[in-house]
Amino acid sequence: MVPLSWYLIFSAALFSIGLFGVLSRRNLIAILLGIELMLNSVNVNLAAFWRYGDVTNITGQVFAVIVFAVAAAEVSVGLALVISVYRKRNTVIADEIDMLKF
Amino acid sequence: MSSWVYIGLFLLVGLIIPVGAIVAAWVLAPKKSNPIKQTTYECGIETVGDSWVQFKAQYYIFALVFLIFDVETVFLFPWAVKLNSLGMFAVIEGIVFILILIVGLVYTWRKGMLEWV
Amino acid sequence: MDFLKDPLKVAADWLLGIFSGWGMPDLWAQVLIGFLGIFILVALLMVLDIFLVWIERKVVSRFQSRIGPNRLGPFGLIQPFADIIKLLIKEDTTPEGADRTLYNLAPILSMMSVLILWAVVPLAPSILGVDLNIGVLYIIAAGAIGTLSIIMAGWSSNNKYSLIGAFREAAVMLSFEIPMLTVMLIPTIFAGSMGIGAITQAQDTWNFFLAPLAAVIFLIAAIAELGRSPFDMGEAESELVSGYNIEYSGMKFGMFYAGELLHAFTFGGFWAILFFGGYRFFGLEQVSAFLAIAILFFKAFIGYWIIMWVKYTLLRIRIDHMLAFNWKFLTPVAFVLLMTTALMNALLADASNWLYIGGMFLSNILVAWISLEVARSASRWERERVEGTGYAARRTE
Amino acid sequence: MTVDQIIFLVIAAGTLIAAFRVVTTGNLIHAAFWLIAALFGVAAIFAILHASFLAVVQVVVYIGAISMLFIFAVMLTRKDMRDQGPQLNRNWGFGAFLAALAFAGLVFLVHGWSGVAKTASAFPSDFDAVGALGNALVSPDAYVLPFEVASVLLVAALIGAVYVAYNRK
Amino acid sequence: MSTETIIWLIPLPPALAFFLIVLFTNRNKALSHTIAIGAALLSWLGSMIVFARALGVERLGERPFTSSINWLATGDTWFKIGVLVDPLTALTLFFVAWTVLMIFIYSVGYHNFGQPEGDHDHKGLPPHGATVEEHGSKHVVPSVEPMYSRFFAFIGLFAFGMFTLVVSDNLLTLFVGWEIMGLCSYLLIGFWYGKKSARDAAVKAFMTTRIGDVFMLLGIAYLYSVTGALSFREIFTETTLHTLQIIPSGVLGFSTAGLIGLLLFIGTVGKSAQFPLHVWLPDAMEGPTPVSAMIHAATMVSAGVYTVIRMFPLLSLDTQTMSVIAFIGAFTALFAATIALAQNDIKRVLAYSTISQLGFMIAALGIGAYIAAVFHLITHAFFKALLFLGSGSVIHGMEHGVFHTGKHEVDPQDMFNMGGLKNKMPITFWTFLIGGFALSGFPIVTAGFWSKDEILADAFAHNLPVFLTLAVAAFLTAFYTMRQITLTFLGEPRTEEARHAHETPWTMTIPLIILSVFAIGFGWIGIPEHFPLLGGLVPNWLHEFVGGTLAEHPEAVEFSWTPLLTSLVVALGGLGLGYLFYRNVNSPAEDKLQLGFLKNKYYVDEIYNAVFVKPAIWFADKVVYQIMDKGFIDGILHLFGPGTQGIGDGIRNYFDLPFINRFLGDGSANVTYFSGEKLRVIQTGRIQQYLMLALILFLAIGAILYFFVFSV
Repeated sequence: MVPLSWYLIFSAALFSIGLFGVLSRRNLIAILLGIELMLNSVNVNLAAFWRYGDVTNITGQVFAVIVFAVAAAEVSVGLALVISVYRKRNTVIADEIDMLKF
Repeated sequence: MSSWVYIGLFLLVGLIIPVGAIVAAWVLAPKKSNPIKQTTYECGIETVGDSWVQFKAQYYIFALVFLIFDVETVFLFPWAVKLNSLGMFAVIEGIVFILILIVGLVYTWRKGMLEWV
Repeated sequence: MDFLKDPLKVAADWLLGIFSGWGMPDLWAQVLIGFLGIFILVALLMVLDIFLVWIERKVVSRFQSRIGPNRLGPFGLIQPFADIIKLLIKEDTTPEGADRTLYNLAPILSMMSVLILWAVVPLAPSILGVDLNIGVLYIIAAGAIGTLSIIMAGWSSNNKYSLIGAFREAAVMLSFEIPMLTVMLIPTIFAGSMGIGAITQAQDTWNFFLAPLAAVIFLIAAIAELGRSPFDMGEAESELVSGYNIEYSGMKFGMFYAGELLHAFTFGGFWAILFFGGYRFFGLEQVSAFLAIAILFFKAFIGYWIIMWVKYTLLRIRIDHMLAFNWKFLTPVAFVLLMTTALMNALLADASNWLYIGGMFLSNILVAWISLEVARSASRWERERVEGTGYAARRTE
Repeated sequence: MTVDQIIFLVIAAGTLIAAFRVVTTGNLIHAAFWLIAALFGVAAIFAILHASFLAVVQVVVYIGAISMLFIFAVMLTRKDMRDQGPQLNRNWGFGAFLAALAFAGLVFLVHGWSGVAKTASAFPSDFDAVGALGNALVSPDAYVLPFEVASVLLVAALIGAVYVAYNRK
Repeated sequence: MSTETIIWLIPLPPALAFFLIVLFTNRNKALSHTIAIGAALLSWLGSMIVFARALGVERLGERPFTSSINWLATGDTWFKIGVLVDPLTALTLFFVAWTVLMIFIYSVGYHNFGQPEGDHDHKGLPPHGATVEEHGSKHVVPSVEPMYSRFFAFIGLFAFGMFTLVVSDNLLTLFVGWEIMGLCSYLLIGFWYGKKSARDAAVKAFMTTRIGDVFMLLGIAYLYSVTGALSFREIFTETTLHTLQIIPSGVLGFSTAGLIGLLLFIGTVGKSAQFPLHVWLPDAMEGPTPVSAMIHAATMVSAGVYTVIRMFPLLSLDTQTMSVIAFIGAFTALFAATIALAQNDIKRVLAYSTISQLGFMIAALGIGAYIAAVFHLITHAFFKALLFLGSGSVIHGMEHGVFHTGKHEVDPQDMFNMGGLKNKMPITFWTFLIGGFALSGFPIVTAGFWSKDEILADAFAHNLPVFLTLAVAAFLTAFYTMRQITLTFLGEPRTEEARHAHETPWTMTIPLIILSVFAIGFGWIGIPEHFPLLGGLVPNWLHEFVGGTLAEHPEAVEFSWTPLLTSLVVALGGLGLGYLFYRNVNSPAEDKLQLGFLKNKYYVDEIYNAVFVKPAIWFADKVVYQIMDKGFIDGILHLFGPGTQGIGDGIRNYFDLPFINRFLGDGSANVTYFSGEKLRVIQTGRIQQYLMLALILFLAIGAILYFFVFSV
């Protein structure tokens, strides 16, 4: 039997790799890829807690399914914004999109 | 033993057989390559420019609509499984769920965003 | 007699006995047996695939008033084997600038996506395959890998035609997955389970009689999913030459080709399983597992024949028409049908069996008729608007 | 070490390597394909956890739809994929430090948590996870509201994203 | 359908209407208003059914209609949301449904539906009128509002917020409805966003009410942290209330109940425009004339009072809080009434009168007169709605005159431009007169008399200073109301425009007539039993019905002649004096009450500007922007950036340039400018760096909490 802590450490590692991607990639799409990894690590946690808790209590899976919906919404809007930005400014490099400072 | 082990085995076999076939061909087939053979096939005409051309936004929009409805059906499958035992209330809930999404479809349709050209 | 009834169990027990005799741990023996069984099944499928090539060629010839392969062996039966030898010894070129890893991975994934579908196919009452309780979604998941392989092939070939072909194909496959998923919910509702085995077993009445419209929509979506004519956007010989597999040759092309044929046959099988009772035929399936398999394959061949019939009869549709047909007609109809079915299912829950079947059948016919009428008047409106005649033109002036 | 532990470690290692390639590889399309590999690994983890539904949904939604969306989006923003400039920004070293710190913190929390010693319980004989999920999603005293709100969220995302991405001439 | 189902469904149609209009029918004006009015009608129907069924239940207060569902999983328990209809809710639903429906219908006429599109109308500006040719001559007619559909979408959303607030059984959904209305208020005040005054007013209203909302949210959070519940039925149990009463809060000697009550009350002060957060309401008159004004008079501001009434069991636990409430209410009543005396804008007079009347209700609650407050809330909603719609009708008629003469500089809202409208607009006049008399408390026949009399009677019995203040305020109310009526309707027309004013279409007059019926008739449900002659003819139904909401049935106040005579004298005296004073006044110069400090609303706006706004701008500019943003945050980001150009430039800007430049004798201004300019370009706007900073802080706070706070 795989111990619960392995799952948690695995998901922590996945989360940290995603976090690194979000913090360090220049390309906006790559940043979104990192976010996907982070969301997945959350789902791993939810599924693991479901399996190692009371399996008849399905809450963990419900949450995971809702995370799927949130991820879908997030990625669709995020990529749409990237495409829109690309169309207006002809770049998807995060550093070059710095209108926030004005 | 979990039935997923069999799925795993299936994946394995499903990989082995095509790989085996391709490796067999690789072993048997002659290898006399030259630059002309390796050019990109474009009906005999020299390729101009980069192959990885930019695509139109419409592809993205269809993929987007697909994604949303895909996730929706994911929600609907557990609903459908339990439909017989849950009665009228669950049916109404599902219908409301679908109707809300159809509103989105109708909106994109009415705004002319489902047109290919 | 047991062997006829349940050959798998007999064979497995026999092998288990042998392996245990060799002193192998029980777990390992079971895994090994599973592996062997799967390997044999997949190998048989590949043989079937070879004959599918022959069938396809024969059938298309008859449709086109030709004879087809007739030289090698009786009725040209040896022809496909000759094809294989040719594919094996043909030189395999890789275009320059190709993304080699993905280029080689794509045909493998394409074949794999078809083969793993058979994991969940219930061949006989005693051979339910892997009876996952989420079988219906598993079909879609395998289809996702197929789409992926096409994108991979198109992208890695470094060729404009293949890239455009792959993206069009992907757009079509994605789009038609929605009505397909939606109508797959309908057998799920009837069976109360997503397991393919459970769906087969629940069909005391074939689902076709409960949901004829769903069966039709499933077939249309399946043809689009297969990328066969009239939805063969990915290949589109006349404009994209051969689409996503343009740069492939030799066995790699063979994988795409064989994968497509087996895919078509497999979907014929799923059509039979979801809507025509799978291996069930008036209790005959209980006699022998072999008979059940024969029944399933017979039904699958009928489905496959219809897919071929459509392919060689209809012309390719333009991509904008195809997508418009999906999003503006098929998807809404599928959703309306799903809602109607769910509602009727709840309303007729306590009704007698015949009333239930009749109500379901009639509601399907009604939905089909109304949606066709709506589509007809909408297209008339559109035509009159374009041509400048009739009420629509006067209204928009 | 038992067999399933070895299987888990192999899958986890593969997933993490794929995830690492996602955030480091230069070619965005490759990053997207590596993401698919990582997501497939996560699906396998779900399968090990006996969460069949999540495993299949992971493949259907993430590999079938979300990664397609990514690939399409990359194709729509072509210029930068050929742009082989640095793929990491100037602060990447600090980003890596922070990510490592976050990982250390999470591991520390896991280490200090008493519940980590829990073991998985056996499934009840007639347990149907998908059915239970269906019950939970539509029962009035459970998650019916999130269920309906999810559809509203999806519609909002659909309308918003299509509106933003649509190219008005 | 069961009553509970209907209650759940009441708020829904307007919300659906909002989405339908915004998403689909934006182009089609007729369809938009049909959907909106249809939705309002459905809600109205639902409310009436619920109200009728509520009447049929004996002792509804003890057995209200309730229904709740699980909403949020909080660990193993669920946070529930639900609906509740007790007598208070039933009555509130009644008047809200009526007034909302009336606004919807009225808006059709007010926004000139059916008129042609304007010649130069722009979105975001009031319509300027359209030129049409008729009988061979060109003339200008009112043109239809360019953003007609949007208006109906907004008021649909508004109605959703109001209904949600009224039917909710817990503070959280109440707060959700409250905030939705805040948003709609902002959108509607700034509806004509092309006008700077409208934009400013919208921002002002939003920011001012936000101050109250923050405190209210704090109160809700505090309440939840103490009791673990937000549902009214759970909070108002004896044990919970007792717990709240005995635990001291540690702030100024308030009990927990008192402090929570006070925080919630501050929310009401913002929403119901009580002193000192009243400043937004008069400015809110920048919205489309009668409608948004009417929202800010009859329904939305009532929501604030409704909340206080709803929380009365909690508030009444602490006498200190009650005194604060009574003081603020009474003071506002008098304060606003005096300002109203000197206003010339027909809508501003009503705006201040609204503030004043809301003060009456708050004061009544503060002295414990629960039923009187509810009574006045309802009657006020009806007659104030009537007055506002009437004033809108007057303005509309005046605009007609302006179009006729073509002199656009004439202000159609200035009462000194009117006069003699009685004959031009008879329906408007009579209904306005009824509303005005109800507001003044004209004896016996009007609803306002009964409710105001009850407040005065209660005040007399419990708190004499409040009684005196309110009496003076009531006198002033009658006085300025009569001033308004006299200036607007009586006498001779003072301008050409007034001479050509016109009665408004039926969509506007029908609501006026319906509301005037309520403005008269609604008082009869609450005639005190010991009232001379009339008492006992009609049983005091309201007292029985509303009183049932509270656990302890409040005792009716013993009858006394003093408050009755007072209210008779102040009402009749005010009206009479108002008529006598303004009978012959024709211009602002002749008006002796145009005192500087009244005209300028006691300079409250100016004081706020000097005390809050200017320092805030200074702080934002000098401290936050210059030091925090540029110096501190950028500095941190700067330091962490790996040693590249960033650090090099930073060192150059922070050390080299200042030192060397100063050393060389360059001006320090030059240095500041140059370094600021450099910093601005190099180091902001990178979203990932902000994220890093957020993460650093998160990790730091997490570590501190883990090691120092929770480990103890």
